[in-house]
Amino acid sequence: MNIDLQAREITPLRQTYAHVAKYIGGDKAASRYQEATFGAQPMVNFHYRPTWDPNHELFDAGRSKIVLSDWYVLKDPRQFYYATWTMTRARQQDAMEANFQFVEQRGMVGKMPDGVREKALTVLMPLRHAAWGANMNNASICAYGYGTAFTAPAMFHAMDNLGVAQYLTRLGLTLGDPQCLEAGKQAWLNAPEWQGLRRLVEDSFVVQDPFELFVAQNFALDGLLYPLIYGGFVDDHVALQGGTAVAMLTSFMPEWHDESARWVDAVIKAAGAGSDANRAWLRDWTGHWMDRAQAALSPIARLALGETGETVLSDAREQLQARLAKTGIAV
Amino acid sequence: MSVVAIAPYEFTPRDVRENFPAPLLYIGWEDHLMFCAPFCLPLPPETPFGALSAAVLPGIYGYHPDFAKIDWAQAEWKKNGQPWTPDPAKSLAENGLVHKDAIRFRTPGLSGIKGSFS
Amino acid sequence: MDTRVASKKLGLKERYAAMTRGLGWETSYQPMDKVFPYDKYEGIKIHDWDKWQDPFRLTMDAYWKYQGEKEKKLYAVIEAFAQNNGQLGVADARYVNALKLFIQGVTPLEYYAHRGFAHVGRQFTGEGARVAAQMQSIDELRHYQTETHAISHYNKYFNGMHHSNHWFDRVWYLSVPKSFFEDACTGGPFEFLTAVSFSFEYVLTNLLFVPFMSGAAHNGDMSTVTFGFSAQSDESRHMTLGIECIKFLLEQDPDNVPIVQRWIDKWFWRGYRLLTLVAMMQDYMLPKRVMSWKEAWEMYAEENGGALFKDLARYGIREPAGWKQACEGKDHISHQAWNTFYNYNAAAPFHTWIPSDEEMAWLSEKYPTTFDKYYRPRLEFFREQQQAGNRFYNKTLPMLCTTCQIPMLFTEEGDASKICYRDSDYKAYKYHFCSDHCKSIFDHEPEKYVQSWLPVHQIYQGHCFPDGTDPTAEGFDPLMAVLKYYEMEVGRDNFDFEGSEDQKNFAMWKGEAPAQGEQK
Amino acid sequence: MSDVFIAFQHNEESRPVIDAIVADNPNAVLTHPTGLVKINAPGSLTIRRETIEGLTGRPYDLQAIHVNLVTLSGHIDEDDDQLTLSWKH
Repeated sequence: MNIDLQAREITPLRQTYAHVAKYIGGDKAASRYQEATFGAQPMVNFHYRPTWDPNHELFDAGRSKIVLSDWYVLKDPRQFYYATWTMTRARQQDAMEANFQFVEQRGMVGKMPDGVREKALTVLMPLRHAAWGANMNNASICAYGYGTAFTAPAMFHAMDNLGVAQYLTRLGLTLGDPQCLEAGKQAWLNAPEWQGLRRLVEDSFVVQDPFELFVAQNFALDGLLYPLIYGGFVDDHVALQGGTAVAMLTSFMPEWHDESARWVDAVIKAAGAGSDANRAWLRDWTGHWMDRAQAALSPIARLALGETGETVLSDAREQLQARLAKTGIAV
Repeated sequence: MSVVAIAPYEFTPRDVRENFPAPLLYIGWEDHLMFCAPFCLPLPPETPFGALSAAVLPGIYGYHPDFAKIDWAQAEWKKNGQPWTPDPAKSLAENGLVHKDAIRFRTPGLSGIKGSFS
Repeated sequence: MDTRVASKKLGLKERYAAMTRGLGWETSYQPMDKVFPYDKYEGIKIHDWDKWQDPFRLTMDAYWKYQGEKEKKLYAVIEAFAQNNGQLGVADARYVNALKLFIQGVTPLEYYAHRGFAHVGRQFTGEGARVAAQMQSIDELRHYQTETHAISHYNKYFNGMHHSNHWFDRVWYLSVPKSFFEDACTGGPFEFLTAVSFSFEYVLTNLLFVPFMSGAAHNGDMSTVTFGFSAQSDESRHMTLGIECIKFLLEQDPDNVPIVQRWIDKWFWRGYRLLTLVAMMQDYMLPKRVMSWKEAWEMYAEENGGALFKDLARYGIREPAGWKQACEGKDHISHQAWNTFYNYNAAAPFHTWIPSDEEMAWLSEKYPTTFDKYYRPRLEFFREQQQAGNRFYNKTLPMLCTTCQIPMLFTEEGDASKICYRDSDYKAYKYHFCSDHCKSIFDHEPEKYVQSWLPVHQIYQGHCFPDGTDPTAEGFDPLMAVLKYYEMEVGRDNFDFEGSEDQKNFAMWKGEAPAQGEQK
Repeated sequence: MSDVFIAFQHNEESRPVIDAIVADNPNAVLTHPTGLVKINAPGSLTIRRETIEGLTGRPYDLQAIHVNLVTLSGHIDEDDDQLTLSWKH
């Protein structure tokens, strides 16, 4: 049969690109993730120094204190490349869309006790800005980090952060009116409870080391904020008081956090495995930024959950310590 | 004019003389664009200018049927765009050539494959 | 279906504003100048970021939805193409060389754009501009990845693609696209946007993608057509960002006008020079021709660019300084570039060839005033020599333009018999250029271009040999050492198409080869 | 006055959009470069949601044109109901 003939004659000369083969142990069939990621970033023979940063090359591993002989060890366990990322998010968006429709068609907002609705807006609306800060920081990590394995998922993460900020915005417009967005912004700018968090976020904006920024934003701050807000506050508190709608309209967030935490932990683990010095930096950074994040979130925990807030936050800290322990970074 | 940068922006040029085993000389043959561009060659400064036509150029331009027909006494030279009369007996340096000078020559009467400047 | 049921109270513009610029705030615990340190030093004056007009107001939910749809379609085609050995459907194995050029020289630029837009997507003080830039960053990553995936199948069966990224950082002609994009990425954020979004995406990108993709369609390459058009659908958003950003800069302050004009002059010319590679691809590398470079230039640059610059005249912007020279060059550059690669094909990982009689007739028809006069005779001479077993391989390194890094192959405006030489003196050294415009780009920013990693000079400095090479050793062959540094497979990736492994394999797969295939 | 233009992939999904453009813009000129449908119009060109919906009998989100859009020229003005390309000279 014709097919036999073709199968015999049309033999591939090679399986994948050499710049991919180099990272997967030779010329063998490579996954889409591997081809999309490995060896993508230009590495040598840069022409001009950036006019915005003449002390570094355009792509320069020296922007971080983390030292790795191979930056492609920082793999994403989710194996996201653009197509899998965007199709995964499109599916989640379908579910969110269905939730928004369900909430609106059943008039679920109207059935919510006013106090619960207001409390939800009070706590969640200022967090639009925290998510926006996370977006800026992950854009930074992508821009100034080294190696596509590390930088590409950071850009996905930045867009996810923007998605979160926009879902919160939609939630605000569903639960309230455009003024509630402004009220949330005013609280973010002026209300005493939010100032610790805002200060932390603004301080993170000027962190120069992309890896430290990764630890501060994605591990320490979001590692506490998401369990506290979407676990402790929305699921265990608001939802139980008649605010199921709020849980539905934020269902993306805890799901996304659990998913992306696997990436965050894997990156920290792989970087730590590189050297004692890396582990020392990671120990310093995680310790410092977890302490700061916990302190900054403490008044927000109280605002959201009253007396039990502090306990929920401590639990979140304990869980985060446990995540850290698994990465091999002993504190 | 000067580059606009956020901080001092001054680097040693990547192509300073010391980085090369010999100064670079660019050489072009006018009206023979079958050779797509002028050449770049590191040539010791003590090389006699006459050695170009005798020893260097045959290796790089000899493929062209016009090359064998060149009357070097008739060749018209330019250095960095200006008409120029080199002394074949003197060295490149004595002829005033320094790192990254560009010279070209025209060979009157020879205008490439079928007169197409190729 | 409708992703906007939730908020009927707000129109698209207001809703989008709440979803983007409404998210930002004036920082006070850290000074704004420290949070956004990079968008002032270029001298661009922005008084009111709120005047930024968002191009195509896509929020993330809609973005995911539409992009997810596009990806699903695209990967279905890529998969089917691989399963059905779609590579056998291309018109002729010569066509594949266009793809080699694409994966070597264009795909890495998508990557640079991805990182560059991440940078400006972090750095602009205005939130609207930031979101637009970030979305483009992620789109560009998409393009890098989909192109890599689509061409991966070709890489399995043809030479000249397997080391594309390694080559991009090293091989002589690839320093042209590499230096182009690094120039943009190392400029300030506003220059980057003017360079990439406006000058390249808006003014020139149609010349890259549309002919390439129509060419792919004509030559039976459905995989490339699909990724090309799919990428191009993002491109329309990017082009819109380009024009919105220019209008914004020009409307913000009259002092911005001369700065922007200089950037337009610079980046139009840089982009035009880069497109020389596309011109050559279009006129010489497509076995089935679509339109000539000249026709594409007239349709997409002259007509469209003409309208654009007429429109921008109200701000005091004129057409780019090199516009006339670029229009004059349409009759020449593809032929001059092909000759260059024919010359240096020993050191280039794709194949060249002499066009057939039929193809030369097409070139004569498309270039009636120049092809027969200047370019046909050398091609016919080369063909005679090749048939006599004396194929020309130029083994002496060429002089490069310091700015665009292309060998000095371009001729004087109005005189195709004379190479155009220009030079400048800067701090004790001379620098050479292919044109007035490359010279003027250097003269404005000499501190930048003295850093150029010029491949020819780097080879002579001994930086392009494998580690441990001793250039003083007996019998040292510099060309072979350079090809080793490139990690090219000599005899497979390079040299003439005639006699190449690609040619033999393709004929064998198509069942057109003599019986050697059976011995495998 | 210069032309604006917009081009779509030549496929089934683009068809109602193109038909709507032709219906709403009497000066529009269609060409078919390989794989594409390109529409030129002097000065300006408008795409209306309502016209598309009239042709398909289904609700249409104008942002869905992104899926098949290939290129365009001119300034864009867009809201929920229409998208206009124009030159200002």
